[in-house]
Amino acid sequence: MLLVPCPHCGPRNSADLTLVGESESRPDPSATTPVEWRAYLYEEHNPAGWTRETWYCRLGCGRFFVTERHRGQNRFRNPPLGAPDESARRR
Amino acid sequence: MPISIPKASASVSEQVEFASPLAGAGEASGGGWRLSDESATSKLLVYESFEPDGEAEWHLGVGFGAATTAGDGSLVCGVRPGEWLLLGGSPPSAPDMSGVVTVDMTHGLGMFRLAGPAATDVLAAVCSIDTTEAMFPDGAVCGASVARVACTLVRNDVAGERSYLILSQRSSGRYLFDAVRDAGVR
Amino acid sequence: MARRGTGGAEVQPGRRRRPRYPARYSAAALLLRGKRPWPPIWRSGDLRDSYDVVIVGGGVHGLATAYYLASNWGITNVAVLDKGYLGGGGSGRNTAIVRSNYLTPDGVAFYDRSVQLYERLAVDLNLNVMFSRRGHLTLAHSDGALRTMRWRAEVNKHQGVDSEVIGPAEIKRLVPALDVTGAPRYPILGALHHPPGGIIRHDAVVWGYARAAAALGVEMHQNTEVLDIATSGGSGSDGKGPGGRVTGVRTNRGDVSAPVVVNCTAGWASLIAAMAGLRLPISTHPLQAAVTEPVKMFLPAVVVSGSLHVYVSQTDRGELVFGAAVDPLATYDTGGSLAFAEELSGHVLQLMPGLGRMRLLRQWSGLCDMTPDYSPIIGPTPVDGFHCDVGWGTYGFKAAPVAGEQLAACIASGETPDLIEPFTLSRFAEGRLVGEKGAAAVGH
Amino acid sequence: MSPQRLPARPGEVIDRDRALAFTWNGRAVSGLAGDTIASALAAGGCRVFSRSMKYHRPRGILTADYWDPNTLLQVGEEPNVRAGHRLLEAGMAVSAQNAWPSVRWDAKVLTNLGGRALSAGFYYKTFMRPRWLWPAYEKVLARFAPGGVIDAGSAPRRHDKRYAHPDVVVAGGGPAGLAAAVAAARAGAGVLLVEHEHALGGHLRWGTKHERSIAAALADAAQVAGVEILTDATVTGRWEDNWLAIVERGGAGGPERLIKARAKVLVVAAGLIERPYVFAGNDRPGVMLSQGARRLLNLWAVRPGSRAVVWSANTAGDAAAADLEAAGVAVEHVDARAGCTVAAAQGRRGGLEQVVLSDGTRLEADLLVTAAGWTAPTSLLNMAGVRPRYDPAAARFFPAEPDVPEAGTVLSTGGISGDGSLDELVGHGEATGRLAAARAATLAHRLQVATAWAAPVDGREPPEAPDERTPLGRDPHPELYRSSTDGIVDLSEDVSSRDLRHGAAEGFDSVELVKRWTTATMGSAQGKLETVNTVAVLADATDSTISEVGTTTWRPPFAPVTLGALAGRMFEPVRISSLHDLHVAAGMTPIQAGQWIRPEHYGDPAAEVRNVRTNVGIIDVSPLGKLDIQGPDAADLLSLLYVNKWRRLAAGAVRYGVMCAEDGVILDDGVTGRLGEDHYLMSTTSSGSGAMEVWIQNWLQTEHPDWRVRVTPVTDAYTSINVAGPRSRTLLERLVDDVDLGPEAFKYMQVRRGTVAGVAGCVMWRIGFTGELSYELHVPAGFGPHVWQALLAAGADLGVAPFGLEAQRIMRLEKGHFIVGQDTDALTKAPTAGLERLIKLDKPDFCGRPELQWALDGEPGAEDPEALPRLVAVQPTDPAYVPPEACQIVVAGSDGNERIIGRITSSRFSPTLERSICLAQVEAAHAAPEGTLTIVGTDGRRRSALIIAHHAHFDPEGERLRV
Repeated sequence: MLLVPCPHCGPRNSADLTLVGESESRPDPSATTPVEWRAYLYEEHNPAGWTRETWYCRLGCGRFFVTERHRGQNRFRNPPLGAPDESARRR
Repeated sequence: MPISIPKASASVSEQVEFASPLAGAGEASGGGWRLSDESATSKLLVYESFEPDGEAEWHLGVGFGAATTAGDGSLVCGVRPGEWLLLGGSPPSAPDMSGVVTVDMTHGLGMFRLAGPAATDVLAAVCSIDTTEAMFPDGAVCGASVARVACTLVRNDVAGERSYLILSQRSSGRYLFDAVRDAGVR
Repeated sequence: MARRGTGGAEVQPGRRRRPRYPARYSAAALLLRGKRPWPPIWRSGDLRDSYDVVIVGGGVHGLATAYYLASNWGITNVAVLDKGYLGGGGSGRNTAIVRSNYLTPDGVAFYDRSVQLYERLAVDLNLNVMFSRRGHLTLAHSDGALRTMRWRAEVNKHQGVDSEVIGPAEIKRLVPALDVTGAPRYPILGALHHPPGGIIRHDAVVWGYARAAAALGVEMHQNTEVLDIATSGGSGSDGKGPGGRVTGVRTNRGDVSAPVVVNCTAGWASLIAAMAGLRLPISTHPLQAAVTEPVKMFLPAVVVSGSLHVYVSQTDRGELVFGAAVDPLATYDTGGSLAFAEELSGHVLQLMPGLGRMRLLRQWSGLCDMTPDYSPIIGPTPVDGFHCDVGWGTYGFKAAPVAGEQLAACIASGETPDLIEPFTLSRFAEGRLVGEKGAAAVGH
Repeated sequence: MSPQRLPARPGEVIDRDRALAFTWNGRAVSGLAGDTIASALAAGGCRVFSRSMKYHRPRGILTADYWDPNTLLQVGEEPNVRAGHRLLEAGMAVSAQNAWPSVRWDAKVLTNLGGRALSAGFYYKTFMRPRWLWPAYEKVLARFAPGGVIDAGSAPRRHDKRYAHPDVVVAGGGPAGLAAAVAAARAGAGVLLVEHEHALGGHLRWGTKHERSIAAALADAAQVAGVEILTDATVTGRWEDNWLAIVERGGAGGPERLIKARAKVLVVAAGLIERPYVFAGNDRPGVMLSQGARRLLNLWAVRPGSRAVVWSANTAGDAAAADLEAAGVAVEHVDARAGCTVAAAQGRRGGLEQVVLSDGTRLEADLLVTAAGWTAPTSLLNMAGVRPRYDPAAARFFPAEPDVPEAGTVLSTGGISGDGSLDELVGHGEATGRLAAARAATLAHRLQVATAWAAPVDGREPPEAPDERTPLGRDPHPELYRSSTDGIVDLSEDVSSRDLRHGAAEGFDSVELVKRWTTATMGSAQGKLETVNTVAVLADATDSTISEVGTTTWRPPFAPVTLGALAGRMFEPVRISSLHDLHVAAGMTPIQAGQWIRPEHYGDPAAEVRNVRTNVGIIDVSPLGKLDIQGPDAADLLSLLYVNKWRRLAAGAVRYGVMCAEDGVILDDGVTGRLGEDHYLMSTTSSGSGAMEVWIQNWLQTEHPDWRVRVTPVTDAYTSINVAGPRSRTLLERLVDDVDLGPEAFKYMQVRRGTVAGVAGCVMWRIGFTGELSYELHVPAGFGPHVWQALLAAGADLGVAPFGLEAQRIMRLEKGHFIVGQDTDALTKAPTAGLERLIKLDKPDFCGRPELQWALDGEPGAEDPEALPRLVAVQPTDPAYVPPEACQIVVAGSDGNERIIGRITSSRFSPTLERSICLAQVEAAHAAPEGTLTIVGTDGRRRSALIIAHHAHFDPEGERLRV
């Protein structure tokens, strides 16, 4: 069970969160084309390397956040138990 | 300072009997643990002000992940970033803050207390949160799955005794109470 | 006539070529041979610098495509490249269930063709793939599920595929171990019964296609990793991407030129496509499976529960083989999880409460390339000469024969056959997705 | 009675005063407390415990422990019990598994005569023709399935589960593991020590007096240091961030329990597993590994034979020879280090009578003990990403350097790491324990700092602890895998070295391929005994080295786990409304709708419909999703979510809306009411409520974090009661004082707040899913039962009665309201459901806008709109025929074949109209009103049906709603 670095809760079991998907910017809905819009809807980068993802802390703080994960090795850029970052503490 | 949560609250009508989601379950106990229904406690959800200056936090005294007892006796729990649940107190005491959104959750949440020296062991059968002293001290608040129900878990020791408040959506309350009680029976 | 995509090779459709094996298998041959070993089922040689067709991925799809290119179309100057060993990906990690009880008429027709090919595959390939047509039950635990089962049954029947919704009593008769009392949290209200469904020896299918393709002249190259795909004229700054044309591949064993390159990978489809400058609508997720210790036969059919995300069958070795839904966490990591084994066991015991004393012996994962509409991507792409046979999610194994057969036809003829027309890549840009989600999501 | 039981021996673990009676294949036998099933049987003289999987050859004790492939037995209802490990209990019914009619006389041994045609993979090469005969062959093959018997009807047992958060978990309670646990605990760490066997001490337990005393001292120290000790338990798996599965077997055959532990540091001290040697006859009963012989002798005082050949390549083998000799067994000690190997074990009827050495010497013996070397069970390390690397000088695999970032949290000690004297092993263990404790302290600090609710942290992070361990050495060991002869490599799968060599010759020349071809390593021990020999034989066959061939992937679990333990207590949450007990008392027939348990009906749904249409009914609709939306930007949010417009919704009004996903597919629908200036109450479908909460939060948090709006799920805060029927107003007027319910004061599609039956703070909206005058009351849930009972009491003279979900479904179908997910599916875009007029494209943005614009305006090159489906109301020509939902609708094609053009999505018999009614999705080209459709029944019969003009079968103008 992967530990996910929730920026609000701290490290949490991945079962407590939902991976929403790759972080994509949404085309302007009033000016987009079918090709552009459907690329936004369906296409994925899906790399076996680093990718920016949106996560939802479903059972914890209820917050959506963006983080980077290596999909080949299944680890985070800011590993939850890596070097400490005092600024992450929100109390 | 341990608190006891008064059951009366303004949103609970005096003429009409309040039906607890745990009605029929009520109380239970086993070796070193007790469960008691506290669903009738008033529960007020308070959001931080739309002006992002941390004013609500300043007024309420705690941030996300912690609980403290307010002057009126209510337990102020930082349940999410920018969201507090005020348990008890009479009347539900939104601090004097205009422009903050509040929602009365008294009826929407079931709440019971798991107390006793074995309470932590019972919880470990149904919840993956690390409840060792350093990681979940008295006054700690977190969201967690308890027996696969999304809950808010508050460490709220009474007179020095280990004690947890477990809050869930009302409709799951009876299932959850039974599941935790069963976990205590080995 | 020289057809598009074959590099000018002479194509003769219609006449099937039979593989000439160094040694045919049969019971008599087995006894005659006694203790002497058999000749190799395929040979490895040097990688040449040019082929008519290069197939990336030596799994069951790549090998089937190679076999049908050679046997149905006479295209034998074909190399199948695999970065590991043949059948080491999804082909060897799936739960080997074969069925055709899909939801859409297109899906049913497609998978039905596959079941037909599977039924005679042992004879066609002269290797026993041990297709066990034992029947396939998809359980319904709710009104909504029962409605979907009926939908599938009615479409199946219309297409001539044997499927019927049956009630608890009939379910109990077919599989006595199931709890049909209605007491569990997920009561068994009915099931879609699909008698032609069953299980097969997945490795044998891989080896059978490899042996037959090799006997027709196709080359298999293991430990040969494709590092890049050479293209020209594409819209991207590097000459890749839509509008371009494929010219070959670069591998860890050298460059190979080829007018046709086929992406037959599972788990790495996005990465191979990216080498040609294409982005696919694919997200890669692990799918886990597990096997128990053997016990004497007691489970005569394949049992599936979509709501409980579990499918189970008992092999002829007595083991229960379990599979689940894909892991919601997209990753290329195949380490698996404990949660899978916990959920799976819980759900199996909901269905068959008496199995608590059976032991899980081994669990493993494979990679599944999930598309938004739970349907594959087959056929040509915006890069000329670059074909795809990818996006097989959790249903690739059962489709390998038909996908290989139809893709071979597509490559050789330059025209997209009707059976795969609904599944081309262009459907996404055109907004015409396939409606299989309901049947394929966990419908093993 | 126990011919092979020796007089009392020091260190034995049996209680000679407690005899335990049990049965073996139906025959009464006995053993002693402390015996395993296998040791008790061996003491009684049993030599054949099982028959092999394919050839049904007799098999006896090999390792006398958990991994023994030959002693898997049926014990009562439990199959595949490890008799070498499971402690004997009185009354056990033990039987052999893979034998018929008996383990001594097995008829299937005939497969052995058919003999060598049954080489690995033989079944792939035969039975192809004739095709029709294959199913018969298949049935015969299935009879040969190995293993025990499971009784699917046996009663489930309760398996507890728990979570744990130890600082250090030590897997393995031998000398190094014990020393590590003690040192870590003394350094202040919370330590969980997990030992696979029934007692601590590892191989010291069957060692010398000195070794046993060290074991006892270490075990005592562990107790004193406060180590939590689990015996007969195994760390079966390790996943990311040291998420561990630990299974407690609890000694007897009791329910296993699973512990899910998040350890900060894992110390792997699993010891070494002795490796069998491959030679002709190596699977005969009487051929035993040195550890097996010593365990039998020293733990259970069982004489494994009377005349032994001990072939030894190491000190463990030498010790076995010495132990046997001391116990009075005649021993011929053959030193493998001198170059002599075993070529064959021979005897009649599968037994052992003679050992043939490589120099041609023949030795009479009924026991052959081999000590050919060791396998390091590195599987937990492999699961952490550590690769095994072969060392030819030591003749075994060792963990290579860690190559994953988190590997500093997984350490190894003991035999896996290297060799040494007992002092050296203990010293290495202690240093490992200290290192583990130090690293755990660092991680504990980081965890506490990072976790929002943890206690404030004192001081700075402890400095990084250096690894100051002196690496263990590696004793030289001869590489002994296979003799000059062929033997069985995988005893549980009956795979011989010849099978492997032939497999390699046939092209299965990598370890993964040959494993799949032969099934070597796939049996009960999952390669712990077999893998390295498989690799060695393959290396030999392919002219490569063991390093080049490499090893197969170790997969979890390390030891098999029962499904019961993995499942644990199955938590399946259900949800009930505050009225649940009242429904039960009223005799509801329940139905599960997602997690909710709801009343489907109270006896007669048709009568419930008629009562609503004529009098008044009440239904509990509490599961309806409800969201409290507050803030100045609330209207912007509604405009974004719904396809229709919201900015001009007046306070006090409610409106129906449809939400679409970004691909234009219908996601959810419901009504939303404006309670105040910046305050709305939104309703969603019951099934969609959870997803909608997340959907809305996603939009707010990721796309519009600047919007001033708060969305709070309040589904459970209200008991929702729909009061429906022509007499509903009359009924409510009796219970509501503070709201004017008059038709002009409180119109259709309006909302009011007021007091119902004395309960303040109720929200009432006047809407009509059933098609009748109706009021939906949202009552503070704690007062729900009071209001429900008040309604029933106040309306008794009006004929008020509760109605259930089924009646509601009938009435909504009479009114032609679609249900998202039933009448629509994963491809249904809004226009299909006839919602064109609802979609407001003049809004610059809302979810799914581009797709809906293209769907409405047409997209160049898009599909023929006539082929898209439309939702239509359908009435079968035969009013008594109710087509089952999901029946297909067909037309005859030009080629004479029928083509599917749609399906029935909902169907019921309408008690109001006294005829069958349906909704259907049909291709637009065939969806014109008054058109005739052909429905194919589940019985295959074709029946005609008429498309009607309006979705509503009943009161299409909605006159009953607006009274």
